[in-house]
Amino acid sequence: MSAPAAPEKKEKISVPFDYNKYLRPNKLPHIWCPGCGHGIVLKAMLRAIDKSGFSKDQICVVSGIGCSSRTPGYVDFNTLHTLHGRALSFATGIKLAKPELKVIVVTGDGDALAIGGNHFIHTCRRNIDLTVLVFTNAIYGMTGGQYSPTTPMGSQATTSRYGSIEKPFDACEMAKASGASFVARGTAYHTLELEKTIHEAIMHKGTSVVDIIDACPTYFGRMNKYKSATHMMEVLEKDGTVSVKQVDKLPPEKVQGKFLRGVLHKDERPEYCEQYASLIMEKAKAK
Amino acid sequence: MSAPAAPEKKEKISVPFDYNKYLRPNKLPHIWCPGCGHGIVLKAMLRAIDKSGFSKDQICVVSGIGCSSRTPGYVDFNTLHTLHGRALSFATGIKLAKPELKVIVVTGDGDALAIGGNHFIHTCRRNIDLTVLVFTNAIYGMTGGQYSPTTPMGSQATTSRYGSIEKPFDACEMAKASGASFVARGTAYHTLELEKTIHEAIMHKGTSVVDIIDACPTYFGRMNKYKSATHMMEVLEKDGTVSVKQVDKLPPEKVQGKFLRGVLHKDERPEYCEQYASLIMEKAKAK
Amino acid sequence: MAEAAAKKLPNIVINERLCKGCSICVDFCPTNVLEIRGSVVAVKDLAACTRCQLCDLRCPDFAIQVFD
Amino acid sequence: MAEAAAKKLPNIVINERLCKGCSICVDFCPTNVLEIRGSVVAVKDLAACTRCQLCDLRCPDFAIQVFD
Amino acid sequence: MAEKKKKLLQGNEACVEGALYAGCRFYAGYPITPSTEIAEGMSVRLPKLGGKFIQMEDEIASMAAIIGASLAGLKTLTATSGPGFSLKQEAIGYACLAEIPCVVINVMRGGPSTGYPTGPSQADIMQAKWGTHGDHPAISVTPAYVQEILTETVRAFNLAEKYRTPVVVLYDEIVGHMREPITMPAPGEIEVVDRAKVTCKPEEYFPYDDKYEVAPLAPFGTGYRFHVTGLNHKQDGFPTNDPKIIRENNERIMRKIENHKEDIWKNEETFLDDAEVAVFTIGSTARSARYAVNEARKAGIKAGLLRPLTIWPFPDRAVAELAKKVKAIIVPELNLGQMVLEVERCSRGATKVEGIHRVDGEPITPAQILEVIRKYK
Amino acid sequence: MAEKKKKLLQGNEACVEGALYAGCRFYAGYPITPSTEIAEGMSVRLPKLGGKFIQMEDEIASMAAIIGASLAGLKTLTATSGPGFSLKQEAIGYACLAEIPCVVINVMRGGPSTGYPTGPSQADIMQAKWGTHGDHPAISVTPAYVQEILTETVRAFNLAEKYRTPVVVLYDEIVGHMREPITMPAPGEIEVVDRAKVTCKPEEYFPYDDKYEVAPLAPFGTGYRFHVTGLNHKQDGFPTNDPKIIRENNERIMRKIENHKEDIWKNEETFLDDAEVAVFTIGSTARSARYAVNEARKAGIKAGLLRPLTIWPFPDRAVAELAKKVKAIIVPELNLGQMVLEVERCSRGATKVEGIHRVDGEPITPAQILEVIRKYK
Amino acid sequence: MSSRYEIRFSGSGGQGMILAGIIMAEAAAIYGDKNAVQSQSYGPESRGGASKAEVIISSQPIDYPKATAIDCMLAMTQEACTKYHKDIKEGGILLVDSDEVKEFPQGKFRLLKFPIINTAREELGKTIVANIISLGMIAELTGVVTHEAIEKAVLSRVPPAFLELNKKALQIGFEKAKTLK
Amino acid sequence: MSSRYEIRFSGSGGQGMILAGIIMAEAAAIYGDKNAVQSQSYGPESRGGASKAEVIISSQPIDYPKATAIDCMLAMTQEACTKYHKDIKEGGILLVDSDEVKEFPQGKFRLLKFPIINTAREELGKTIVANIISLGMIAELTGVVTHEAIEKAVLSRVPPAFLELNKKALQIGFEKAKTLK
Ligand SMILES: Cc1ncc(C[n+]2csc(CCOP(=O)(O)OP(=O)(O)O)c2C)c(N)n1
Ligand SMILES: Cc1ncc(C[n+]2csc(CCOP(=O)(O)OP(=O)(O)O)c2C)c(N)n1
Ligand code: SF4
Ligand code: SF4
Ligand code: SF4
Ligand code: SF4
Repeated sequence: MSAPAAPEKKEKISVPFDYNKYLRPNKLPHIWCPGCGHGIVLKAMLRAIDKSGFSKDQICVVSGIGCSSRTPGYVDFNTLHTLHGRALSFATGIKLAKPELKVIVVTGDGDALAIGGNHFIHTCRRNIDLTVLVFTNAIYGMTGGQYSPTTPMGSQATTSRYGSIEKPFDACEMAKASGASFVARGTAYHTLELEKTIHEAIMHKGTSVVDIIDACPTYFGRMNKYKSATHMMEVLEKDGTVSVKQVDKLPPEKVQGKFLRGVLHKDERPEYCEQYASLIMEKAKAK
Repeated sequence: MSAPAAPEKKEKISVPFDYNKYLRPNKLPHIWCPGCGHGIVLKAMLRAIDKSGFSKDQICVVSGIGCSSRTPGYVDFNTLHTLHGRALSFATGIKLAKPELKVIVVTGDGDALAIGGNHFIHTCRRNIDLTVLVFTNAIYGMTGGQYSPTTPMGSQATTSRYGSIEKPFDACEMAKASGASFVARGTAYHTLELEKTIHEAIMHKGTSVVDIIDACPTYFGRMNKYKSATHMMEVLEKDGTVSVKQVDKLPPEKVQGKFLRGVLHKDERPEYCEQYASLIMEKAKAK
Repeated sequence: MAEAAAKKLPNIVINERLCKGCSICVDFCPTNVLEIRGSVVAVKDLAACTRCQLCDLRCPDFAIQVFD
Repeated sequence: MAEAAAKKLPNIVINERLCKGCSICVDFCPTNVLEIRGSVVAVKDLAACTRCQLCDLRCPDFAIQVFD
Repeated sequence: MAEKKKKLLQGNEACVEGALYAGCRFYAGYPITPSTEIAEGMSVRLPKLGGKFIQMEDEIASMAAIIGASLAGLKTLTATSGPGFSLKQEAIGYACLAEIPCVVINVMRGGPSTGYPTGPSQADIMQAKWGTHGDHPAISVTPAYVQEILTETVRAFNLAEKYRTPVVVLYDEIVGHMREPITMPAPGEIEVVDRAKVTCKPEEYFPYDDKYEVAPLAPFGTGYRFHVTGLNHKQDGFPTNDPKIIRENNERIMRKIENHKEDIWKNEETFLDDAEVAVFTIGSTARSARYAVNEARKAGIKAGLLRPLTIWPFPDRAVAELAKKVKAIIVPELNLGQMVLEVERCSRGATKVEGIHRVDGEPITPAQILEVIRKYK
Repeated sequence: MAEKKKKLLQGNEACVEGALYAGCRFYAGYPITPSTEIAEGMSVRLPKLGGKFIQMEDEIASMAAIIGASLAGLKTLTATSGPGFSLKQEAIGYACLAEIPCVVINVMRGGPSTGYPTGPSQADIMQAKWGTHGDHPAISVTPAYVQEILTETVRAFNLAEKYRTPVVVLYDEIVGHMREPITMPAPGEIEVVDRAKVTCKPEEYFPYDDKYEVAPLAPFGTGYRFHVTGLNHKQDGFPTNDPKIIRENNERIMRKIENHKEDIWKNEETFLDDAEVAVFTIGSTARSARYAVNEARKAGIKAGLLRPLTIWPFPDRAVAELAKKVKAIIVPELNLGQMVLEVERCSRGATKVEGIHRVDGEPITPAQILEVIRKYK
Repeated sequence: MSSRYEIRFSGSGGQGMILAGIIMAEAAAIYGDKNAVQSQSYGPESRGGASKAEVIISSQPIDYPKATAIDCMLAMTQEACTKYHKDIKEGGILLVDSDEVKEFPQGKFRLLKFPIINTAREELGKTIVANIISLGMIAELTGVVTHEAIEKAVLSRVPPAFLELNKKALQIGFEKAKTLK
Repeated sequence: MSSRYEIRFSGSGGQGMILAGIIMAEAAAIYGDKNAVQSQSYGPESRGGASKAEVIISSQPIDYPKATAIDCMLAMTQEACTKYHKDIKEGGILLVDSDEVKEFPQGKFRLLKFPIINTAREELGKTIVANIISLGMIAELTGVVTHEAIEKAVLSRVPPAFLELNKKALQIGFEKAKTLK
């Protein structure tokens, strides 16, 4: 019934880091394309988990369907690769059934925000203790490069050959409006900062969402004339974002059109499983 | 292809109003319970439509499933009663196929925000020209009183006998965060104001959302110890809301915990069907 | 003008087939014109009617209208 | 201390089985230590390595690590 | 107050009792007529027993949540009706392939589409077998009496746990909403099957260990870290493109049911020994049929009733045998012809098969059935 | 440049050509392997023709959008594969009951669940008939050649418009992804059916006018203001609880297909005249079968092939007749036994029915089929 | 079929017809030694408009749960009376509230008229217990359940504060029914 | 079966094997007078790793679209060669890139080795056209399509700016193949 005990905090230099501790043997190379950002994010996630001090048995990693959603197959936890868009619903079942598990959801922008958008907002609303890592590459990678709900307007994709006309979602805005109690953004480029942000998300009690900008060089990159994965990281992740810590110090023209990085929202409202235990189960038993 | 021509604006006193002009013959009495707010909202909608000057043939009213979603059956337009939660998707198909229709979606808080939540946010994101009227009675009326995503915390419903522990959505916040270009709130109690708000929503080009607080005396009322429909209207609609126009003049304690009424957000970003015509069809033909 | 209007009594049209007796019009009428009789609404004090139209506006059932 | 470190060269461990030759480490290495040879990464100038770890941190494929 | 042993319960209330008796401790659902009483009952009862109830945002999420909760070790339930059952299909397929036990109640109402929400129907029978894409195992049980809803719900959980597969309980609105006195079973009175315990060491654990026809399923968080996917997978749970393994696994999940039909089947046979005409049906229609068969016997007609309590896997053998013995098999059903197709198939032309179909929201009456029975006297 | 008459096209590309030829002017979809090329093709081609393409947030929304757009008067299409087909089921049922024409392509991949996304399969055949709850009409066409994907897609639109009902085009990944030279039909070369025009006055218009078996459907916004619902309804489109009307309407939507099976059926018969053993199959498997049957004939075996291009309504009469003539009907299919059940049913014990089943992501080879044919020579 | 006794309670939405049906079934099957099955009309009907509940009582197992030949029917409104009286069998009973039902259906059944609601109002000050009065009347008229059984069944279904009120209502029912016999 | 001619192009993800297959099929069926069917391996295979495309050419209608007995196979990598050579029929041709393939499979087929990629690099400065060189070689070696047909097919599939380059690549293929005959 009780939530995972807050593990002891150990400070250590995170690299070089022994990833093998958390990787399943003989599963690499992963299926991701050369230069795909998903691998960079995965590494930050593993370092953050290590820092959190949870044991491998305490952690459950759940995903939907997509390139990003292949993550659980590589990592040595309780892992579940579910259906496209439904990762959060499966995860909600696991968490509510066994609140002592630390459940981390790995999902793509398509998985979380297209087909899975409803589960995303309802998860945030309930504030159930799930850590949701959205790998936002602005495209459907797995199916070969169709536009996603985060594809910037005007961009090319296999289904927007004349340029996308749809305004992209801001996953952080959505998470906040729907009630998530921890909302942050990171990028694959800012990998140490990302590690810290994910760690903070894991340690938070309640729904924590981290929107992670990373690159799909194979589809988004090629179709939108980026020269390389590096080029994408520089343009979209380095130059396309600004840290919340710096935003006040910068002139407006340096901020305009950029995504904010860092912890964007945090409040301490009651977590769902705890509420269930204290408000529902207690009352029910009393009756 | 072109959007509905902005009809001539006629100013007139709205009551007594000849509802029969827009009601289908011999369909009344409607199925709603005594005191149900849905009928009050329907009347405001008809007056607003009348004011808009659109002809009955130009208007299409689409709904999902629920008590509120029975609205289309009573009104003499092109009307479509669809599936639970999917009204906006059907409406999107109609609108994009025939942009000259003025499409109004009538939906309940369950229909729009529970099962239909994803279509709700994606509709707003696209900013397609639909007017979305959400009849928010904080309960699933049609199925007999289960809690909905707008049920206030602590409230009773047939599936929250120990009090709801879920934070309710604010439909307006969700609409804004996801990109709707017109967001407003009204109540059945403030019926003339509501008529004006709906009228403004209809005249807006782009996705316009009006969250309308009304009362389900049969389920929400009975289970939460309201004495009557009138009592609910007074507590929830009159005392439970504050007009945006007054909010700045009121001391904080008079605003706290209350819903804002009136137009809460408006911007003039490009509408989806127009973008499709100008950016996609033009480009495609040129190629 | 007020006097002229006062002379001509308003015409409160009630559709008993549609009225569900919810009492909303009765409760919100500022001058206590209406009452529930049996299971439907009825006019109790026509002279008191100010033609404010609140009964019509808040009736959910298209059951009451006030004409000059 | 800088000198002492300079003496002992770092140990850049490359897993050629895992390297997909995306060139991210090459591009981000501030001191131009690495290069792509054939289809995988290789060390071009070990002495220039500052142990900044950027290659490891940004490599998506668990293919490169820098040890003292 | 002394505990009353007999209670007047609604079908849907009996379902709640059955689920709790079977040890169900997790319910996720989305309300829909005529199944809502199950959700309402579970929301009140579960927390008293330390269990969890959650109302999800839709039926898809509900189905996903009960699969997740089952992986966490609980016995799990969802209940719905036609439109919701259609929405759950994708995730039901997931539970089939990933072999996650869970129970789905479908209280059948008039379809197709929104149809006739408060009208009874038996028109989701074929869907219970074929509703999700791809080949998959299907078990469905079909109670007809309120008491039986309780016992069959228990049996559904038992089958789910034993065969690591979703089990569907199908009954129509009439049975779901009517009230009958039922006797509450004492603890231990009805068999309750729990899923097989894992005994091996974590290093040796395979979630789809091919040593077994049905491998034990370790709950998440108990030291057995493994992988579950809806992709075709190997015995260790990881995805594969190896044709041999794909075939073997796809065939095994069918075989684990096929090979144990004897255990899963349950037929009630009334007057079949010497029957010359037989009725084959389920649910409320079987109640009418039993009434009609009794009347027929009174009138000297050798009528009998084959009432399957397991409709999937289809009782092919029982029907084939019956077909050889009787002049006709009459198949009344609240649909336009579903079970009758299976009865035709299994009869292989050995007898006349005649359906009685009704889709107007009204029950098939004993008189309707009797009339057809008389044709074959 | 002179117009090339022959083009090498992928199956999915031919589907796009067929849809456009048939006059499809609206596509809504959600990408899924192995159907994505259809969406991609439509997104490029439609706007050039004044049509609309929209990528929706999921398959449910896509299905709903094409129904809406059809009501606005356009011919509409969506394309998907297994998991998406499962999700569309509820809305497909809506289109059946509300009688809204539209076409759904299902490029079948390995199931159940996520299964084997890039592997071919024919395991959604039964789902195409039984996937949604409630009794409902089903039409599915099953092309096997790239050229045929074009022509059958046109036929699917024709049937949809003629019978005011959703039509499913089912083909497997092999046919969807392979390339063959096809001849582009000239305008007018293939029949294109448009929905019946409404001729009466608006006051006299009933969207389900019982004067007709299939009433004309007026597009929204053309002066015929009417009501459409997924509830059981009267001829004027408004909901009803009247058992007589409910029954009549539910039966009519089945009857409008049942009574016109002759028009909807399409079978290709190869060497059936004197055949002693017959193969019954569809899609890529039918290609293997044709190859095998040719080989068998060369070897002096009297083999034949019955290849339905309409699998639903099931070609019951053709199978029943065939069963009386041959020693065996062999049913190869990329699944664990679906069409074979229908063939068994329709044969009524008159012949031996043997399935060949394969679910490993590989095609059934001519050699496999030939081997079984030889058993019956 | 003779061991089968069929009762139909009909009226409008809020009149407690379904509760009456449940109590009657419990009286027969829980507090009596019979079998009973209770069912009801759902649907838009249950929201305002005519509503009905049926109870089948038998000493045998009960298969078919719907009324086929009604032994006793209660009608609390005109609409319900008109809509539902058709299945009353020859020699059966139709008990109507005489203030509500003015058009009497024809048929070979015994028509009994009594101002049930008014009695509840006049004698107990609460129209809400009209359904309990009618239960008492039907128990008395038909004898299908004993007075003890129906009393136990009623009392087990009402909140403690209303025990006396309901007991009285039942008694009134017994008494008044005698006058109709 | 003799009227059936089966060709398999195999290599790794980015080497243009599928395009080669398409061009070969178009040469046969659009610019020649034969029938042709082209198919390919999808799936994770198509993302890196070995990839293949198959073309069946025949003067008859083609039913079975997959290779059963390969007349000619091209292998541009060792992995592809090892994985896919098994279906080559007796007397068939296996053409390998001699810089890439070092372990030669055994079988009753003609093994032809040529440094295709290197030729593309050395003679045209672009390894990207190695697939076009191989098309020229196969056309020349097998005679299953004419030089004109394969040239038309190639030119219809490449952007105008690269017409000359591809024409040259094809010529080189024709020439080099003659040396192997
Ligand atoms: C129900 C369903 N619809 C569609 C698909 C096809 N599909 C698989 S992954 C995917 C999108 C992946 O995009 P995203 O989640 O952004 O992840 P990425 O691959 O870009 O990492 C889609 C549409 C599916 N598997 N299931
Ligand atoms: C797929 C599906 N799930 C569930 C239902 C049952 N259902 C009908 S209406 C409704 C909720 C209605 O609530 P709301 O939209 O708030 O409207 P209200 O009745 O309160 O006006 C539900 C759950 C359904 N019809 N279809
Ligand atoms: S397709 Fe894109 S997202 Fe997927 S693995 Fe390749 S680069 Fe990454
Ligand atoms: S149940 Fe509630 S929402 Fe529905 S009609 Fe009655 S009062 Fe209105
Ligand atoms: S508000 Fe309308 S329905 Fe209610 S009592 Fe007044 S007239 Fe009747
Ligand atoms: S550690 Fe830094 S300096 Fe050294 S090789 Fe890596 S990136 Fe270059």
